[in-house]
Amino acid sequence: MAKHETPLLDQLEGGPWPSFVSDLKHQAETKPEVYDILGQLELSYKDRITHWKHGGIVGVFGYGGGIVGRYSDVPEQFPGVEHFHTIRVAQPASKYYSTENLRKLMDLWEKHGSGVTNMHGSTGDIILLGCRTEALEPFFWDLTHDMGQDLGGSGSNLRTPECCLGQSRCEWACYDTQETCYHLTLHYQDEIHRPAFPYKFKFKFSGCANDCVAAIARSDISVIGTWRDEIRIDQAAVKEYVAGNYPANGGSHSGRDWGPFDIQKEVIDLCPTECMWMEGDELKIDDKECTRCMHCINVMPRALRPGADQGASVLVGAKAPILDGAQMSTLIVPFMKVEKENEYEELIEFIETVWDWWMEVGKNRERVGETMQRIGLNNFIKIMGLEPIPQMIRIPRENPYVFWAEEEVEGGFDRDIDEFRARHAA
Amino acid sequence: MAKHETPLLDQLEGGPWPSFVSDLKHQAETKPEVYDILGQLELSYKDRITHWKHGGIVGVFGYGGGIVGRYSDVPEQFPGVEHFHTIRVAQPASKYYSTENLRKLMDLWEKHGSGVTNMHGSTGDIILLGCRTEALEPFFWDLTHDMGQDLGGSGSNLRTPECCLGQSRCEWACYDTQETCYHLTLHYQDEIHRPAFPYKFKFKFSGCANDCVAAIARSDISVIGTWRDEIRIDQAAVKEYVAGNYPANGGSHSGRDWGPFDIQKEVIDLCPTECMWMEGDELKIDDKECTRCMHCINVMPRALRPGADQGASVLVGAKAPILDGAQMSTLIVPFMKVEKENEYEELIEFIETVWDWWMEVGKNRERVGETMQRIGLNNFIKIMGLEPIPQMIRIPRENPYVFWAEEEVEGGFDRDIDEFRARHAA
Amino acid sequence: MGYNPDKPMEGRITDLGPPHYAQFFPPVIKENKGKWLWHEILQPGVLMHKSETGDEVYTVRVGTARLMTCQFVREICDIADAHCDGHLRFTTRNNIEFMVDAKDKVQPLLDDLASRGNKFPVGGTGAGVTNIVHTQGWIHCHTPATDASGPVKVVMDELFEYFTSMTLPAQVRIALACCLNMCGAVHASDIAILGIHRKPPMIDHKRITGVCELPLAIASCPLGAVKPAKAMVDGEEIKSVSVTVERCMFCGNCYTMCPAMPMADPDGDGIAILVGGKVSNTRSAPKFSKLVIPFLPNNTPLWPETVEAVKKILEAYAKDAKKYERVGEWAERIGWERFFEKCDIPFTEKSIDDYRLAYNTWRTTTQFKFTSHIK
Amino acid sequence: MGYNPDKPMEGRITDLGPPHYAQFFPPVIKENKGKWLWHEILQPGVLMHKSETGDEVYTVRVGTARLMTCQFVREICDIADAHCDGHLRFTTRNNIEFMVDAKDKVQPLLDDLASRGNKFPVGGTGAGVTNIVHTQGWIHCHTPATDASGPVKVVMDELFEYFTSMTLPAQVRIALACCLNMCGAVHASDIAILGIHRKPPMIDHKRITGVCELPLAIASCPLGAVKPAKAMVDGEEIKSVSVTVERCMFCGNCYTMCPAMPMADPDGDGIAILVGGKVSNTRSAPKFSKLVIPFLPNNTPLWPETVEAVKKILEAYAKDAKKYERVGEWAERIGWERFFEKCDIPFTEKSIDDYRLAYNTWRTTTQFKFTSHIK
Ligand code: SRM
Ligand code: SRM
Ligand code: SRM
Ligand code: SRM
Ligand code: SF4
Ligand code: SF4
Ligand code: SF4
Ligand code: SF4
Ligand code: SF4
Ligand code: SF4
Ligand code: SF4
Ligand code: SF4
Repeated sequence: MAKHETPLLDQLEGGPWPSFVSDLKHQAETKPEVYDILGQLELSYKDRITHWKHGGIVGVFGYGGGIVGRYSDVPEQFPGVEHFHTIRVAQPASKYYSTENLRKLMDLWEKHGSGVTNMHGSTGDIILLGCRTEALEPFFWDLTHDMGQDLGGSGSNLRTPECCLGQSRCEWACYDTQETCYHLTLHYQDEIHRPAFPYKFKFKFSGCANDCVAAIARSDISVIGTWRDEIRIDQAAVKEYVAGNYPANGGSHSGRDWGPFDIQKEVIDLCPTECMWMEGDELKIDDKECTRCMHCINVMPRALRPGADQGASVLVGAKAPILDGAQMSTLIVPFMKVEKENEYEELIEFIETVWDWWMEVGKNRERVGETMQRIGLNNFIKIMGLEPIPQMIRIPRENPYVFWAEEEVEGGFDRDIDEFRARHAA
Repeated sequence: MAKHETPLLDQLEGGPWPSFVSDLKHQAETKPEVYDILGQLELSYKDRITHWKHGGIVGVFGYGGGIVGRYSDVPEQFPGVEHFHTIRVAQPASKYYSTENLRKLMDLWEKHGSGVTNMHGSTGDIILLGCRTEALEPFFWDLTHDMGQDLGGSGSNLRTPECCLGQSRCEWACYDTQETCYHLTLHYQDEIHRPAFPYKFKFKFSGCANDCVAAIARSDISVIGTWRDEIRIDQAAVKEYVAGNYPANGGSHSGRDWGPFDIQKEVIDLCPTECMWMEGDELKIDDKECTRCMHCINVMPRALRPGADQGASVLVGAKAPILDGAQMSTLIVPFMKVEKENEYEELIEFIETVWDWWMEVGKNRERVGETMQRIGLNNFIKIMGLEPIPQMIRIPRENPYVFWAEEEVEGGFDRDIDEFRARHAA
Repeated sequence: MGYNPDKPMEGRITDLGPPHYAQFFPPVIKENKGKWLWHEILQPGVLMHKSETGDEVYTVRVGTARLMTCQFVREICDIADAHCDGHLRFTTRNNIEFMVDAKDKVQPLLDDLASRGNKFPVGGTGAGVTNIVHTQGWIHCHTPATDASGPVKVVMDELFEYFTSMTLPAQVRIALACCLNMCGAVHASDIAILGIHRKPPMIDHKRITGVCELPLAIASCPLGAVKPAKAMVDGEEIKSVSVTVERCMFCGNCYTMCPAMPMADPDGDGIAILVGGKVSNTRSAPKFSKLVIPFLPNNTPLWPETVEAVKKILEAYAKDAKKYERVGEWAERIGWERFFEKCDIPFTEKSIDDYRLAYNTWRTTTQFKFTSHIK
Repeated sequence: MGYNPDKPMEGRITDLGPPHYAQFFPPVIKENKGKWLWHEILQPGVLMHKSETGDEVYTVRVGTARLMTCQFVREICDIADAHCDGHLRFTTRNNIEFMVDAKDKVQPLLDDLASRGNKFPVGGTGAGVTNIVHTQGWIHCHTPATDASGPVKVVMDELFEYFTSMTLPAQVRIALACCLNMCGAVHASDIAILGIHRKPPMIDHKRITGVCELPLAIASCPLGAVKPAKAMVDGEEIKSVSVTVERCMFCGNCYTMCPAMPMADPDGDGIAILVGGKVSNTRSAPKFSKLVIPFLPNNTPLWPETVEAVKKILEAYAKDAKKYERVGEWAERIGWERFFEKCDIPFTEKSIDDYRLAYNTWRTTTQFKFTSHIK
């Protein structure tokens, strides 16, 4: 495979941001098929259109996911990308690596594939871009045997779970997002690799309401850390903030002169529940009104910490817009202990209750959020065996269209029209 | 007609609130058929159910509305209410009366009807409750000939318009609600009396955003006063408020000790746009950020007044929940001059554009708000011949599902699949 | 003279419209229209408006039952004649307003009103409870699920002190509608009392052919619960309809369209309580009322459960809300989970929306308060 | 050894899952997991976390193109080997994090990074712009309406100063998705760049029989625009589908389900800009992004219109918003009419929702601002 002229792509080599074009060119020097990647992409830039064919069903034996088939629609021009399947390799929780591991993986990928990756895919996998069909099994063999690693998900199955870095390097994580993510990923290997669902299903785990893995926006089950006791206050540190000795928001705003720190304006007035106030130079919080939004803690990390009785909220149903419009996850369990001690029993039970039902009633290509919408939140709550509580809703219903079951209504639904007419002439 | 025992209703004669039961009993002394009203109502209290039959088509010649037919389903027991039609008499704008007029109307009603009324119906009419079919025409004759008055609306037509008292006794009215209401009511007599619409249609006129006639919640076209220049401030009066010399909110809160008036807390902090502040003892308003919500003016009526360049916002589509759920009216024309000088030309043109379209495409029993929902706000705006402006929406669309017309897209929609395939192998 | 049934069209007058409002203005109103500068509520039920001409008008607001007889209206006229030069008005919430043009005319008017027993309560202004906007109920309508005048009377009896005082955080607008048609502004009230049915329609096969157009009856149901069906009447098969009861949400539209589908029932019918609506654009945008108590029985004649529920909500609000805060603004500030707790209302699934735009009501944030609902 | 195609099932290993994360932790992370007390951003791209053990970890965050080669990953490894004992991580937004356990190790690391040209920009922390979360585009996917890596490169080139500084009112999250499938969190981003199609699918009658299940293709359309139809192929009538183009909203789901319905087009495709979404529950609830610019052309290779639009919005926001206020919080505070004005974006009907829950987006209050939109 030879070099192609890439006058359009070449224009993406300047500028301060890292250039994928330069990187690809560099790789092409030792991996000439990458010239064809550049060539086909240049053609797309010229034609302003993709040059990949629709789909293509490929995979490795015994797996229903993990590989996304892809073929060029101009293979004669660019034989190096005729087959260009992606392989999704399950990433380690929160994406820490040893260079040893990474180098090995890269060696493997240069051997079997194009040498081009995404670190990482939007779901969190290591994405290896561009593999020929015949190289899939050999790659998989080496991946499992030589590295002890495995594919991630694709198709109508559980997708590779993802988490924020949590307790590993963040002071706010209210449960161990990594261990939870890892445990459930292993626990559900079968669900990840063998599609048995109506459509895709995603888990994401964030340690607190800042939600650094965007769980609430893009996972069918979103587990987000919170606490149920009081925010831990270090009043001495509060004073340091007030005195301007500690930078607000951990220094996040230090690039601009926003004036001296004003605890009233920057913390108390921005608390959404108005549950904070100063008493002299002490900061007071009416914790029972706090909704644990994290704002005050974010702004004064050295003075405030989440409470010590920690756990997570479990929300269900986020998804992108296809088809009925995007959804954020809905709060279903306000507080759940998420603990390795009992092997995440409560969470697992919750997940499986969702699945058992969704696998039965979910339509083809219907995300669980859409199924929830179709059957209604009330029915979903019943199916989950939960009590309806106001925490599940933002506001009570604004219409009067309540369904009543026959057994709730004195005397039931059956009435005799003749008896009625005897009392009410028509 | 004889007196009935009314042990249940009798219990509604005590208590400090005026008793309709006592009133009816009193009237019954001179109008014995009222005993049958009491009797049938007592039966309803016993049976816990209405004793009126469904509907009944009655009316006066040439009118398609103004009378609601009603028959008892227990006429043998209560012959006095066998026929019990209501007559809706159009009320004078904002319901001022001379006692002369009222006495005359009462005489007429005692003569032809039951002697029982609602002052007023929810739409605003004078409701005369309970008339026999054969008395309808004689009553109507006398109403028109002796009193020069007329029926209001019912059925699928324009309903009797209604307005707040506006300039007659309120300092905040931004246009003459009464004259507008009166003028349009006369202008549209035909539409009020002869149903030609898909369903009912209501106008209501409020002089300002306080909306004392609840126009935004219950009229298909809601005309609500506003201004486009600056709030008029009397700084001397501001000082009086701050000094506690004038009662806040016109004395509305004087029954409880809320502490001394705090302009910051009670006015500035409650301004939804945060566009007010104090400069020394002067109150400043950044009027271009003001959304004319009325709060500050309500709280300091002696210091603040609406601007002088006045007019109204026109909103469309409010309705009760049947069928698709309740709607509030939607802002369509943010600012319109509403003036007698040009005989409300602009407003009338607006109204008729709505009607022309709705009469054509509205389904049977579809309120205009529902038709708007069915065809979409964009189409409605086009039909109205208006430019889309952000004031019509609360937020821009959250989904990506935009319709594009063929002529908007370079090259149109027609494409040749074979040409496409020549460039993109399948 | 008068109507001649033999010549109904002779001498007929139509389309006169309402009388011109200005002829009924008290002189002080006529002269000062458009010139008012400011107002003050001097005491509950008594307003003073000041004109730029220096004139003042004193308004005394009086509650009524709305359902009133000719005799009663004449008594009102007597009062207006005695004190107000024969003028008066009604408000948009069915109160009467007596206006006088000088302060010293106020007390005699108040004294006169007070002398007439419970007929003419003065109040309904400012941060209090004004008259309950309501509908027909069993006094006139064919679709009610409760009475109107009766529940209004018992609720106002109980809340009377709030009508005659101004001690609440803000105005509280209560409305009642006797069925889901919601004649009034129940859907946008601080506290709404709503008559609801809970039994699906019966079908009067004997009469349906004569009184209904079947396609209209079928089309009337927003949930498609009304289906074409055959029925036997007097041994003959006729075309009729059936109702899939599990799909029925008791809206009553089928009965509106078809008299052969009655719904009302002594046990099925009752009252739901909705709260937190508002109409004004003041501070916050208008809001719909929200359903918080799905059902209370029609315990005639005193509806004790309804009275208690309304009072409980009102008093929880009175105790907790900030000055100027309407019921809905308060509930939003404290959060609805806290609202249920503070008002001591059990939360039920019935408050969870499952209609058309339901997704918008789900809680799609981790922000919530720990209330007693979380076990 | 290695895979033996003749005995594919022999020695097969499956369901290993990912490696355990802890084996990859740098020692300071391993020892202090769960013990962190607080953090501080020392300079753009450099974080310090303090543990209750007294330990500190210094993190240097580096932007990447995400699309990266094996060679590039090896270069990253070289850096990690030189400075970080062979450890590193990637963030949830495709940045690299190099961690060291002492302050004096930071500067050598920064110097090394700086020495490598534009490959390793340090930044992406605090109140700035971090990496753009994005998708495949023309590099790999079959449904894109624009490229991903190219637009991201040109936008980040232009916004580079905001990546390397912390001068904004709050963090600004930009995302790009190349089609309506929105792989990523475009629907909840401060600024979203979204590839959109604007031409209805073509129908490849010649191939449809072989590659599509017609009922699935028909069912795929949320608006029922795909209908069964007959077509002539080589003189023979076959079963196929047709598309009612006026009903098509270009969602692309039919193409996803049926390869014989391609949509992409050089002129039809382009970019829409959405703004004001957020994910965090901080202060306000998560918000969806809102469509404010319906279409910008795919002017390769530099997408100047897109770059300009994003920059204009960002700078209007930077100038006007309050400290801590996210883009969406700012727009809501000033009002969307003012947003369009301040960002100098022409308002079009395309920003007016007409999908399923559209009524919730209408303005049902009299509260509005007078902007230039009102003539
Ligand atoms: C008399 C009155 C109630 C009252 O006690 O004051 C009333 C009474 C009836 N209304 Fe109403 N409506 C009355 C004001 C309203 C209002 C309030 C308003 O106009 O401001 C509304 C809510 C606003 C609105 O229009 O949406 C209202 C919304 C309805 C509806 C639901 C309409 C909807 O689109 O959701 C119906 C159902 C119907 O039309 O089939 C309805 C139907 C009815 C019917 C005709 C019953 C029916 O199903 O056919 C009632 C006749 C009662 C009777 O026996 O006299 N009535 N109705 C009000 C008219 C008096 C007057 O002219 O002044
Ligand atoms: C007389 C009446 C108009 C009429 O044409 O009849 C009227 C008259 C006044 N209203 Fe009203 N409002 C009247 C119904 C309404 C309604 C409609 C309704 O309740 O159905 C509303 C909307 C209610 C809602 O939002 O749900 C209404 C919302 C207001 C507000 C907004 C208050 C708020 O903070 O939301 C004000 C301003 C205020 O009170 O500070 C207001 C203020 C006023 C003022 C002060 C206006 C003025 O300067 O004269 C009048 C005396 C207020 C008082 O009584 O405390 N008026 N006012 C109505 C009296 C009804 C009654 O008998 O009680
Ligand atoms: C490293 C990373 C987690 C990971 O597992 O990889 C992370 C790390 C931190 N986040 Fe985050 N966040 C990370 C993605 C996110 C995301 C997800 C996203 O952007 O897709 C969000 C939600 C974004 C949104 O709301 O749209 C997110 C919303 C926050 C917030 C909430 C800010 C707000 O006011 O809305 C905070 C609190 C703060 O910054 O004050 C926060 C705070 C933090 C802190 C300060 C936590 C800590 O104590 O260490 C970390 C450093 C912040 C910084 O860089 O300024 N992090 N953070 C992610 C870095 C992404 C990157 O490379 O730029
Ligand atoms: C590779 C990746 C984009 C990337 O560049 O990172 C991707 C690529 C594709 N996504 Fe995705 N999605 C990817 C993460 C996402 C995410 C983000 C996430 O998981 O957090 C979403 C939004 C969240 C969600 O699931 O709702 C997402 C929402 C979609 C959708 C719309 C789903 C919906 O319910 O609305 C589709 C359409 C479909 O499934 O037919 C889709 C479909 C696709 C397909 C399979 C195209 C198709 O129509 O069949 C793409 C294959 C591209 C290719 O050639 O490799 N992808 N997709 C991401 C997976 C990498 C990984 O495993 O780490
Ligand atoms: S979500 Fe919370 S716990 Fe997780 S990294 Fe972000 S701030 Fe830390
Ligand atoms: S976490 Fe949020 S709600 Fe709780 S006190 Fe802090 S700012 Fe207020
Ligand atoms: S709506 Fe405004 S103008 Fe009309 S009475 Fe009420 S406060 Fe006065
Ligand atoms: S009218 Fe409302 S928005 Fe305008 S300044 Fe007064 S309080 Fe603020
Ligand atoms: S609310 Fe219902 S029952 Fe009551 S008057 Fe209106 S239509 Fe009749
Ligand atoms: S009451 Fe309403 S939902 Fe029930 S059958 Fe009748 S129309 Fe349908
Ligand atoms: S957003 Fe669309 S085009 Fe881009 S990778 Fe995802 S599915 Fe493919
Ligand atoms: S693109 Fe979407 S709306 Fe258009 S025909 Fe295909 S499925 Fe239907």
